[in-house]
Amino acid sequence: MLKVRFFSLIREALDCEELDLEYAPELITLEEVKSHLISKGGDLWQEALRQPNVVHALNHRVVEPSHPISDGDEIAFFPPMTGG
Amino acid sequence: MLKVRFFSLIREALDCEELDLEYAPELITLEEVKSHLISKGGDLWQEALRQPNVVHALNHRVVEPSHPISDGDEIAFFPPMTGG
Amino acid sequence: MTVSVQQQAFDIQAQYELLLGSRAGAGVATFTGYVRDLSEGGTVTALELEHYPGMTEKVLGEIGASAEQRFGLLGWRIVHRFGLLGDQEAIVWVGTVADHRTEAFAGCQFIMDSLKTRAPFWKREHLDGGNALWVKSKAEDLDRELAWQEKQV
Amino acid sequence: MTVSVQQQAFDIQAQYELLLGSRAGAGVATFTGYVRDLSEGGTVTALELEHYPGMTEKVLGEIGASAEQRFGLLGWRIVHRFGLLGDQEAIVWVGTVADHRTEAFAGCQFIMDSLKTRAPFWKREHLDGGNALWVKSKAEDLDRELAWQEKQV
Repeated sequence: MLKVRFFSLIREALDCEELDLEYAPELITLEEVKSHLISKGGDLWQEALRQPNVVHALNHRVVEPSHPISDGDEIAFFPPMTGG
Repeated sequence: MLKVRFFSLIREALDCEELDLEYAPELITLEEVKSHLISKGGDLWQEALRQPNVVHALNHRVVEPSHPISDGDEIAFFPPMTGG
Repeated sequence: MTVSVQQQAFDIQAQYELLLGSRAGAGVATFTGYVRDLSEGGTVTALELEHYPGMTEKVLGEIGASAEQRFGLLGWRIVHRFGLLGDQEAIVWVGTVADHRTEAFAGCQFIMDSLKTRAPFWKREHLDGGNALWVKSKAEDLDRELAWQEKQV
Repeated sequence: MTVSVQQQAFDIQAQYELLLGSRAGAGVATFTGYVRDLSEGGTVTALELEHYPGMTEKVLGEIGASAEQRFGLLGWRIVHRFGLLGDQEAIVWVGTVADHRTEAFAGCQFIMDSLKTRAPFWKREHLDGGNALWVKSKAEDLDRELAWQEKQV
């Protein structure tokens, strides 16, 4: 199982804070997870997750979309941070 | 009249905090004031005031030794500052 | 050497004392960031801070440890609020202790610059008309963060 | 926009409140310098600070005004002690308020770097053997002060 979390603008656009996704071996990297979510969610998800500045996090660490994933991972998508 | 003040190492070496000096037209710059004090004070004053890093102040402002002075001025000689 | 991510307001004096603890250093630098009504969208009635629990603490801890190593800090502390904040409330407080003032200053500034672009916080401005706008990230903040990666201090 | 040159110890929280007053700014940077037993001559039992009354206040005021103009500060405050200070007592406190953190930091650092070489204070370390040594000025402090004259921030 994968846990997928969304924050800020993306969470709002999707009206979704988090979801659980069945792990499958074809979900090799975060990129495939994103494509999978978009194929299931349609245009709204396409628009929110295909923005060029989406930040990808894996297990509480920012990574490239091409980073490989494993079963049990926590994945997150969010816009650039604006803290401080 | 000129007021002349000494601080820190120089004050200690001369055993003098301040003195009043009769103003005279030949005391054109701080350099002449220094030479005058040395000519009156001797070796001890020569050693203390001829150190290469002596700071010269005129009316609460650091100036070059060649800065002209006027009657009523306050002159000070001290080593480099070490505050903060 | 501590991070606090909290909803409640904090007292700056208490933070300063927690920073110092029993650690002595010749210099202590601090920075406090406040909510300011500087929005282009209208008058800001409140600022809302969303964050990513778990990741936030981890990233702030890594930033502090990295500053400690890079600048030889004797102590550091980062406090960051989330939730709803009113105008002029303090959002963030960073304090650093070092044997020399340049290291204390550089460490404090490094932590602030790094958390701006790396800590998972998102600001939303609530405006007096009832609208709420997500604050956009600033290119200059990213530039400052990148500059630290390039320079050796 | 105030300077205090004083013999008595100061409270950092009180200084912070005096700095803020009614002035609001997005960022506040502070620096506190402490007496530290780092002498090469032996164990320091106390630090003595001599100063030039009148000139000290004037120079510190000029440094603050110069920082205010150069970095667009909304507020600043400089507190510096003289007389006899024990180990770990605070010697100097500088606080700056600005609309952006980089200006608050730069202003605070500029004031500290400037007062090190320009404010007429002289430190003498009292050692446990009974000796007292005048602290020598540091070339690196002069370098930092000169660097501000060269760079435009």
